[in-house]
Amino acid sequence: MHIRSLLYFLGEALKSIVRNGWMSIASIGVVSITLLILGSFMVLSFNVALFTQDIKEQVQIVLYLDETSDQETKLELQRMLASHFQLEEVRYVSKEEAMERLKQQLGDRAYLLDGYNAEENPLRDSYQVRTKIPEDIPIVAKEIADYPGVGYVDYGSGVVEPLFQFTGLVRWIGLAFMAGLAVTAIFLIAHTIRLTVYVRRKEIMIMKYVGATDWFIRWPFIFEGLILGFIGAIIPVIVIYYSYQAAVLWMQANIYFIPLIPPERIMEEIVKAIIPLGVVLGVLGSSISVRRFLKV
Amino acid sequence: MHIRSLLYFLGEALKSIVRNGWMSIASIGVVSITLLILGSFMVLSFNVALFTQDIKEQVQIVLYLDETSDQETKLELQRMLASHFQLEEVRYVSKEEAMERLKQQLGDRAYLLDGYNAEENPLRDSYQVRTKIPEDIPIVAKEIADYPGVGYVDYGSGVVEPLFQFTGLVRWIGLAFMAGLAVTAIFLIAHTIRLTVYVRRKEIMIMKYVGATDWFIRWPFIFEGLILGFIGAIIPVIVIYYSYQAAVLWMQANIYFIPLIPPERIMEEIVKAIIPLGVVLGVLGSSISVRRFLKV
Amino acid sequence: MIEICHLYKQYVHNEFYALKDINLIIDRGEFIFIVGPSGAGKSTLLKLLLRETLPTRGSIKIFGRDLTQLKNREIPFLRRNIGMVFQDFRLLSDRNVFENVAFSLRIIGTSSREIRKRVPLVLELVGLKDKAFKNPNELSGGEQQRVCVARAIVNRPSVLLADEPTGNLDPATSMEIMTLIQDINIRGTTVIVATHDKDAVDHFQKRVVVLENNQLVSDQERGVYFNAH
Amino acid sequence: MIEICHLYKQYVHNEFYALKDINLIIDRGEFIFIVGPSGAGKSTLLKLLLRETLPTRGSIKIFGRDLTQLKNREIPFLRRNIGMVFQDFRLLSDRNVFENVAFSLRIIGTSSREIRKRVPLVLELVGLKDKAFKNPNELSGGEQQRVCVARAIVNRPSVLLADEPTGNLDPATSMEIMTLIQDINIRGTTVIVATHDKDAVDHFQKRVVVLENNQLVSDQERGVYFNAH
Ligand SMILES: Nc1ncnc2c1ncn2[C@@H]1O[C@H](COP(=O)(O)OP(=O)(O)OP(=O)(O)O)[C@@H](O)[C@H]1O
Ligand SMILES: Nc1ncnc2c1ncn2[C@@H]1O[C@H](COP(=O)(O)OP(=O)(O)OP(=O)(O)O)[C@@H](O)[C@H]1O
Ligand SMILES: [Mg+2]
Ligand SMILES: [Mg+2]
Repeated sequence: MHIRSLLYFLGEALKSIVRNGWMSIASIGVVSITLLILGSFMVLSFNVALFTQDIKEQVQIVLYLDETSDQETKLELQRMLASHFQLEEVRYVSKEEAMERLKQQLGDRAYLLDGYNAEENPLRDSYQVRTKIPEDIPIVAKEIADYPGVGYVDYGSGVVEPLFQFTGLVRWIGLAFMAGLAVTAIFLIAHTIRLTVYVRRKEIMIMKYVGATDWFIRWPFIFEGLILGFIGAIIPVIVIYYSYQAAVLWMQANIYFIPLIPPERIMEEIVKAIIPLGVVLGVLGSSISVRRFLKV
Repeated sequence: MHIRSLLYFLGEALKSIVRNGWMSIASIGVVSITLLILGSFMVLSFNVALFTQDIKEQVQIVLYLDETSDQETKLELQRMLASHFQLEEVRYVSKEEAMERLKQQLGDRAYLLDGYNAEENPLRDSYQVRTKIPEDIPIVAKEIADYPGVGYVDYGSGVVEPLFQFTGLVRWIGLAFMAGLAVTAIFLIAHTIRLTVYVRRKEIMIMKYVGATDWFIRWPFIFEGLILGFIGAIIPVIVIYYSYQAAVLWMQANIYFIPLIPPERIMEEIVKAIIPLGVVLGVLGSSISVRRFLKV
Repeated sequence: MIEICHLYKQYVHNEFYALKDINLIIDRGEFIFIVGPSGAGKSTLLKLLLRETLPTRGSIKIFGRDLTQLKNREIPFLRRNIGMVFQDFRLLSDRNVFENVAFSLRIIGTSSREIRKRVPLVLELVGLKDKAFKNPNELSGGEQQRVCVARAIVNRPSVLLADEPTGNLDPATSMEIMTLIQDINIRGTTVIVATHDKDAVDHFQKRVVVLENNQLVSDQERGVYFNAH
Repeated sequence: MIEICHLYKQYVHNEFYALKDINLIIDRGEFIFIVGPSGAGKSTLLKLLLRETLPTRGSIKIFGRDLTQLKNREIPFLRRNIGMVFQDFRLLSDRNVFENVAFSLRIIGTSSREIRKRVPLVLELVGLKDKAFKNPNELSGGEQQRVCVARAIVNRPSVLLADEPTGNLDPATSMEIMTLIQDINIRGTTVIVATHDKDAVDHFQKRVVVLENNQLVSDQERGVYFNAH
């Protein structure tokens, strides 16, 4: 394309946007609103994912040592655990530490355990084991139960499985909603741009009748779609950025225990998804729509 | 309106819907899709509300009795609790029962408490108290702590407050999303119908030029909006009904511990919200849009 | 019937007047040709009579009502008494020829039976009986113009305004249409025709009003086209 | 230049032919009037030459190319060599008169400087110099028609097709526009004018092709309108 034509097409696109007044604003509005919904849902969804991840990571395996095994076996067990590729963290908890924790757990009823002391501690030494992927816990637990020197293994079976199912479900609902919203955004934006092109079908046909090539007609529409899509994508990104920042500040001040993805990191994801979606949809929407009226 | 005119207007509306082909389908599509998003979110939101309600209702106050108080005071306390208007349930837990529960709680470490028996039980008798509105717990707890014969009161303070804040937040996010979606639906539907009317602005003006009254022109558009809005609202209701039913069945089979609102009850809410919204928006959208072009 | 008094019309954004100081009285049952070069203001005059636009200054009365005083909701009832053949046709492109013509009757609540009787008659008059169920954009230019004539006369208005009703017609068909309009005039309708059709103007020997440079320059009983210049 | 051989055209949904067995050869530089009653097929013939529609049967050649064989992407280049005055004007209502005329130049990549030079010249020729920055719907019928003529001639096409170029013009302006078209013809452009303008046909004494009942019934050098019937 000549630089002269490029400027002409760009100029035509801008003129057309201005000329169409409320229709342009409405197109931008539709793009913005659909992408705003999509974006907000992405933010929500990412944070829920982080939250469920957080919960899942608190699940761990407790591996009680067989008191009767010798030092050799204990070292062997430690080596085996350390080299297990699925494990993230292996922490040794002596029975003294375990007693201490249990007392903490009982809170003001800790006096119930006052009868026990360093010599007489019926608890066992144990390892607290965390896997890299929380979902691996049930399998890994079964595996390490057969290691030498292991008394028995506890990972809250019967509770962990439904928990994982639940967090999985949450993720699926989030993904389904996001996919649904993306499809909706695509449909709505394409439809709006199609209607605005439809309004101008007569102009397009006239251009063809006086000898304009398809591309000559198409370029201004492509630029117009690009500009509308870009503006329509920028707006929700800005809105989301500021409102999410405000939300994070408020949450940190009030509900401290919920983990939140920092605005900067989440914005990267949002920008990467929303801006190209808006631009691509604007361009595709308008050029595909124009095509229908070029056949004369 | 004469029955003859009514039939004519209805006929015109139907003809127009057929004549506009893809534009009618697209309008119905936009109405359906926006209401589908809104509806799905309502379903999700209601269920989340139920779930958080469920969690909140598990929060309770444990009121330990003062061992030293006499029988008289104990009865007085029981009477006062029974007549407290904010309380939903008051359950007496003897120290024997409490010991039994604690053992259960410790699971395979219950042997630690084997030293205690019926005669020697250091635990205290208590009341488990549930309030009608879970959010009242902190206040009620403070109040009943001063009742006669009360040793001390425990309701997990420091955990309960953030929990309530969190569930409150979830509800607010849900409401905000729903309001946002409703506004979006209104905007998108009105905008789409406006565009389809805009496409026919020339026809509207011509009608005025040959002497049609505003209402003569408007009625077919109103009926058209009504029909499009109604069809566009029926579709998401049906889609939501069947997919929610399927979702409930699947959930009950797989993740049994999540409470779900039965399809019939939730559909009532959905139908009451979605159908009128579609119809009203269709009618308003088209009649307001026509107005712009009647001024000639 | 029609009284136009010191009428001025200036369109927005225009520095000149489309009509300047027009005075014209037209009696019931008259037949008037309005002639003049392109851009002289003929269509503007007809548009003012249909209350499509308002005058900038001066008064314009029709049926004894001053159009500048007319309320918005009265406009449709004015227009129903005026049949108008538009220079740019203004046919409803979303319905066929029959429905376009029938529309004038539907808005005044004519029964379907009556419509099915009268519309074919009128279409026959303009020579379009066999095109009744075509869409306007499937017609030739002249055919569209005749549909427009049919629509204007089907509800027997008391005034017929025709803006270039034969611009797209061959001389023979033109003469037929003009004769048809004359017939309608003879039955009592006041007729105002803006036209460039020299032959028709010369042939019918009616009153001729000449606009030039947006002013009324001549008004003759039994005028002819060339005299006007 | 143009060779039409046993050409038939039937529009979809129509039971009759809009053109039946047309044979016509037109040489480079000729000036032809096509006349005939409304609905005879004049516009259809011009539409076929512009490849706006395809013939049902027969062949139609222009610039040595058979239009029925033309690929879609070649159509614009055909149309750039043909200036067309449409019966229904077809002006771009979203841009002003200047841009409407300039459009014919823009699509062939003419520089802005050249456009600013040529467009006012052409607008002057058709007498619309002072309406250059008006929107088409702010113009009278005749003015719109002249814009259409201006657009058709501004890029000096080798063929000029004019469908009723004076239908909305008064006799004086008509004659000016027809003379303008003749001038263009004298400079080498082949001209085909479909018209009902008896005066022009009679005055210019050019070749006259008569369509009647959708058939070619007469083809005379130096013909006149009435002879044709
Ligand atoms: N909507 C409008 N806005 C601005 N100017 C207009 C408008 N309509 C007409 N004009 C201008 O007013 C003048 C008179 O226009 P009008 O249509 O009355 O002419 P006319 O006599 O009907 O001409 P023709 O014979 O070409 O149809 C013209 O110069 C025209 O450009
Ligand atoms: N797009 C179309 N679809 C169907 N029929 C059409 C179409 N265009 C024209 N016709 C029909 O074909 C016939 C010839 O039409 P055409 O436009 O060629 O006539 P014309 O000679 O230009 O008439 P006029 O002088 O009235 O403009 C007419 O009977 C018309 O109804
Ligand atoms: Mg006019
Ligand atoms: Mg024609």
